[in-house]
Amino acid sequence: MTQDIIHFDKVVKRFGDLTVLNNLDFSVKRGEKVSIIGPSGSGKSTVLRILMTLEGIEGGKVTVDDEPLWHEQAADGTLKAASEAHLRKMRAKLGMVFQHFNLFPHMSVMRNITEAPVKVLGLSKAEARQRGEELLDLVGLADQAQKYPGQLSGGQKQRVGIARALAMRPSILLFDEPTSALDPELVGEVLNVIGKLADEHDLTMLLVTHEMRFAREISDRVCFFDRGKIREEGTPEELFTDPSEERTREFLSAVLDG
Amino acid sequence: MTQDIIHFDKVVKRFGDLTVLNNLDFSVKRGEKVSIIGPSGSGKSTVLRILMTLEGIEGGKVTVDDEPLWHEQAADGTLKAASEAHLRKMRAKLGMVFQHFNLFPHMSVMRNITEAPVKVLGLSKAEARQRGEELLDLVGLADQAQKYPGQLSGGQKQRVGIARALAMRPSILLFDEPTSALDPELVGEVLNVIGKLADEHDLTMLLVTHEMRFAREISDRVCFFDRGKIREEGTPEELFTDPSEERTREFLSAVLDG
Amino acid sequence: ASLAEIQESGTVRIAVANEIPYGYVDPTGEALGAGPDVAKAIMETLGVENIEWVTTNFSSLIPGLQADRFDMVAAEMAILPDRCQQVLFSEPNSSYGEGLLVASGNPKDIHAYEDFAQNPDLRVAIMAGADQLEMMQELGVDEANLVTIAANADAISTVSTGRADAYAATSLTASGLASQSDAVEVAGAFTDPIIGGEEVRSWGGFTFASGNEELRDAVNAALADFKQTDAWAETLSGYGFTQADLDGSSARTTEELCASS
Amino acid sequence: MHWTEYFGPLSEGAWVTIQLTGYSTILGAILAFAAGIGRLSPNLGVRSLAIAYIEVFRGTSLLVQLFWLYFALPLAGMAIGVDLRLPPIVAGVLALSLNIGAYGAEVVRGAIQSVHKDQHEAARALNFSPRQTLWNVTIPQAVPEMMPSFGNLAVQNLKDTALVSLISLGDLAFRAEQIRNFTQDSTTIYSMLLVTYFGMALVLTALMRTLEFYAGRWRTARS
Amino acid sequence: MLFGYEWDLSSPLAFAISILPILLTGLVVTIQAATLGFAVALVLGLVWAVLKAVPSPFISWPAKVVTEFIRDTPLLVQLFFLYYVLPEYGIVLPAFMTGALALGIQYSAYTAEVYRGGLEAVGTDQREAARALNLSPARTFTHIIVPQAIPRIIPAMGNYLVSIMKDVPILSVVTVLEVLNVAKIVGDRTFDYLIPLSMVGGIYLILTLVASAGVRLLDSWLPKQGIPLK
Ligand SMILES: Nc1ncnc2c1ncn2[C@@H]1O[C@H](COP(=O)(O)OP(=O)(O)OP(=O)(O)O)[C@@H](O)[C@H]1O
Ligand SMILES: Nc1ncnc2c1ncn2[C@@H]1O[C@H](COP(=O)(O)OP(=O)(O)OP(=O)(O)O)[C@@H](O)[C@H]1O
Ligand SMILES: [Mg+2]
Ligand SMILES: [Mg+2]
Repeated sequence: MTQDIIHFDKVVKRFGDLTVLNNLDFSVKRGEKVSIIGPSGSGKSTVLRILMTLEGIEGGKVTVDDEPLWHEQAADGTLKAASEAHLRKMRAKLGMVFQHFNLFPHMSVMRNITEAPVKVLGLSKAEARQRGEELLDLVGLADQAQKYPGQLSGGQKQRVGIARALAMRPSILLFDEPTSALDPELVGEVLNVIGKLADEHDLTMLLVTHEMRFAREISDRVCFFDRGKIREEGTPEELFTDPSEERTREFLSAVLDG
Repeated sequence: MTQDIIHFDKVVKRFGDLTVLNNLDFSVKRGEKVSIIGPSGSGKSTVLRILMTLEGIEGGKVTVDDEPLWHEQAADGTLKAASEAHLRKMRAKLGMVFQHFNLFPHMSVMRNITEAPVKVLGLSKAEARQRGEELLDLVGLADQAQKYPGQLSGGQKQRVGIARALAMRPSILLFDEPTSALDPELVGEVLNVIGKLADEHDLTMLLVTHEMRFAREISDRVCFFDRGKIREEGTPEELFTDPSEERTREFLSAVLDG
Repeated sequence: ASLAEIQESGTVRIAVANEIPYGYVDPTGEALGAGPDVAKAIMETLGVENIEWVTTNFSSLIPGLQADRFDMVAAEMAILPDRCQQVLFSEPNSSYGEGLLVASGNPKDIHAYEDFAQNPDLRVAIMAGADQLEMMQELGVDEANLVTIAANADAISTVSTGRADAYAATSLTASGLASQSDAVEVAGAFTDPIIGGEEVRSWGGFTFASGNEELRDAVNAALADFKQTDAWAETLSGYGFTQADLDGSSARTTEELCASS
Repeated sequence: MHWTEYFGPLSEGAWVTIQLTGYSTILGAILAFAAGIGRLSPNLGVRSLAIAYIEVFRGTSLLVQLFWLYFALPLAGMAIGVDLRLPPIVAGVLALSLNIGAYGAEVVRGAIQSVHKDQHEAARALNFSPRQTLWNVTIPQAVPEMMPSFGNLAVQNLKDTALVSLISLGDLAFRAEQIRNFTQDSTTIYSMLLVTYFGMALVLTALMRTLEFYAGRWRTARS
Repeated sequence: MLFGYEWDLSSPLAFAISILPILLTGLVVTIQAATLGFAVALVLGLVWAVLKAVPSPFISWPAKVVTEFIRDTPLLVQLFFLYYVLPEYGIVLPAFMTGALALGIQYSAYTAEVYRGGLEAVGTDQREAARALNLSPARTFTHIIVPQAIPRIIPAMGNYLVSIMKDVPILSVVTVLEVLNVAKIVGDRTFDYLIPLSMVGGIYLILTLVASAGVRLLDSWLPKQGIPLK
């Protein structure tokens, strides 16, 4: 067992003619908190979506927990495309928090959180409900369990989104710009919850964000993506205070001014 | 004939329960260039829209060119609500440039400019076209006459908007935030054209804007609006360098920092 | 149009209901049948060169006349008192008895209209607007067992598929339809219905809009002459009318038929 | 009769169907504009008339309308001493266009209302009269908006023409019935009929698409 | 006399009143045919929608052609086809059944689109969220997609029910005694079409105005986000 819980090995991803990831190498250690920053269209979301198995890959190999994600061992030892059963097994290791929350609007907050644990993990309703209550408490929404998503503010919705992902007990949690669809005054409450998670849990966290100050605070490592490649990476101090690449400097000066 | 071309006398404007203008007194001299500044919702657009007869008033009196705008003299000498014919006559004195340009998307640039002179003023097509060419030249778009608005950039659209308003030969030109829907790099070209107009023509100009530097450059007078009243007015120097009201100071410091 | 207008323009509009052999139009547009053939001869006598044939549903014939969509109907429509109140009839051109079209082999063993009154399980088809409806009602047939079809041509399908057990029509219609398909036949050993103590026989004539007496009188005069000729007898027997039918056609006058009952 | 012999009478019927579709679609479009614009009129009388027309013709069955015009209207005319005996072709075209016009009116109204209020304000600032605004600004922008729905309505109208065969108008469906009358060859005749209508609908759809393209050229003009 | 009811020709009003019960018997048939046809359209439309959504073009393409064909050909001709052609292949349905089937087939082409639109309106983000939570495809469909699609589908379906009702008179050509056919027969017998046909128009107007109002009411009652489960 290696130290890396996530490993991208020369991964290629195309949309039609557009090559979004071009031989990407990238890895994340167990328990590490990694922020991904970079200009729009550079492939940040794509990396998360490949991990969450929402997008397939065209070349290379992705490993999660030392097992290939998009491939599986055939009987004769060669690798073949992953079956749905394999994907389901792998997916259980990951949870994702979406930019637009993607809550189920027809289910109460509690049902949003308990539906998958009951149906997928096979928890009893009582167990799932108890875990749901703990999680709602964690995200500060203990009193909103019976509301519907339509009755919540954006920040509350996103906190439910985080609780829903945690309810599946993933070992890796992916965040795709969790605050960029929020009104500025609601951003803080969501970042607080994420910060608490980062401090208190040994979860591996992979976070795409435009909140530079926040990325700096919580990350062990920051990766700067540009055109489907990692241009530069390092500790937040290295990257934010003394970037070595011209491109990184440009990007940082643009977003920190804006 | 008084000096004032525009005169608001205790004008009241309501939207349902909301009183937007509350006994507003306000006047503009012939040939004067006046900028209106103020926080969002303070009634700036409403003043222009009342002048352009896009909104009626609930009380008081508006005079343009010494004639009541929203009223007319009945046979017995009393004032009654203006007829459509009266409004049409009065409207001919005014032109308006809109925030969102409001060009006619189904007409070429030239037709946008010539349609009203032909249909409303009764110019011949050839006359209208010649005037259109002069105006397009003025706004620097002589070579774009045959394009459709959909093919133009925001700054070009707004310059067509200005040419269209001028084609009706108004004596008063109203601008409602003419640059606030534009990408920052396109603002300059529009302000240039407006500046040129201010310098070279004896047009009366009334301009709602958030471009403080520009307001300062071109205006004879700046009015600070707050909650449907003029809080403070004066020459640009007076108002920008030494506002007497606390509220004005606050507003200016907020917008000049932003 | 009035007689004068028709003779002036040289064109008359005559309707048929697409019933073989009374009056029908073949796919080439040629009108044939007992009604049209006699009408052609009459129009020739009246000096009208041009006939515009109109095909319409049987139930639209009277409304069509009233709405002036045509000048005359040559469908051998039965002369009945009710109808006489709506339109004008010429003197009878033909007479015919009743018949029944049944599925091949006559599986339900039907031989008379009275059978439908006695056996409530039998369903009988009639054409919309045709006089068989009145007969069935007189005989006490349950309304629920009547299947009203829009045109004669639908009868074969209706009967052969069992949607109705028989189609009640004139004997000529029934035999005409039977000759078109192997799936149907004319009910054998048929006894004519007896209504009001008399065997039913129908007299068919030409029909005109009320108020157009001139045209009717002119047609009547020409018809009376034509019925004396061999051509008339040949025409009708060519379409399957029997000698009894031919003889019967002069047994009643329209006045009697309109007044009866 | 061999099935190839059906082509003659069927093509005569098809021509009648095409004419019916053409006339009633054009007349229907005119009615749609009149009623759609009328529904938005500030004049209460005009507006009520338009609403009544739209509701009555959308609310009743086309076949009922057709029968009413053909069978009942002459009697109504007689009762008031006016000759309202419409020839079948007129009754047919009228029923079809009144019906499609009522549906089209809602399309016209929707499209007119979808034109942004900004456009009305710009027109007002340029001193266009309400009528000029309607014809020079609103309608030209609304037309491309209506075209897809009009395309559907035109096909609907083509299909509806089959109903006129029931008032003895010699259209495609009527001719087919006539042939079946003779040959009892239902399978062949109805198959040919279905395919012919389908073909005509495809052509009509293509035609409407072309029209849609031309009506909305300015919308596709992008830099 | 029709269906055991006599009519009274003494005055137009008496005539109208006396034939109202007759027309109402026809109206019952109209409503029955519309309901049955609607049921067929709901089921068959779902079949089309599913077939058209199958990834294999060998299945989806024929389904698309067939529904386009159904949609582009007149109900009247389809009705004739079913009524006269099916028996030649040994399938004899009563006229009423044939009529309801024809209505159902014609409208299935439209309801298929309603299903498709309703399902597609539930965005991909909902599917992705379900996938990220490892919910099975079947469960995603039944518990995530369908409950959110239903409120969009129901009002559109309601409008088609109203349309079907207006097409029922076409069934009169194959001897179904719906309200128009009944009025027509009364007209054939009394030679007065004006009153029966005008009454049918009035009955229809009331029926569709009420039904459309019902659909609008239903629409306003439905939750906009989805039907909450339990
Ligand atoms: N489903 C898709 N089909 C086609 N192109 C896609 C698709 N998804 C993403 N892309 C393209 O792939 C590129 C990378 O997309 P990605 O969403 O990963 O960028 P990103 O770095 O997350 O940008 P942003 O900051 O705007 O979210 C973009 O050019 C995008 O347009
Ligand atoms: N049509 C309307 N109906 C109801 N309220 C309106 C309407 N138009 C404007 N208002 C209200 O009137 C007030 C003044 O509006 P106005 O548009 O004049 O403000 P403004 O000073 O131009 O603001 P901004 O800088 O945001 O354009 C606002 O509170 C606005 O919400
Ligand atoms: Mg992204
Ligand atoms: Mg404003």
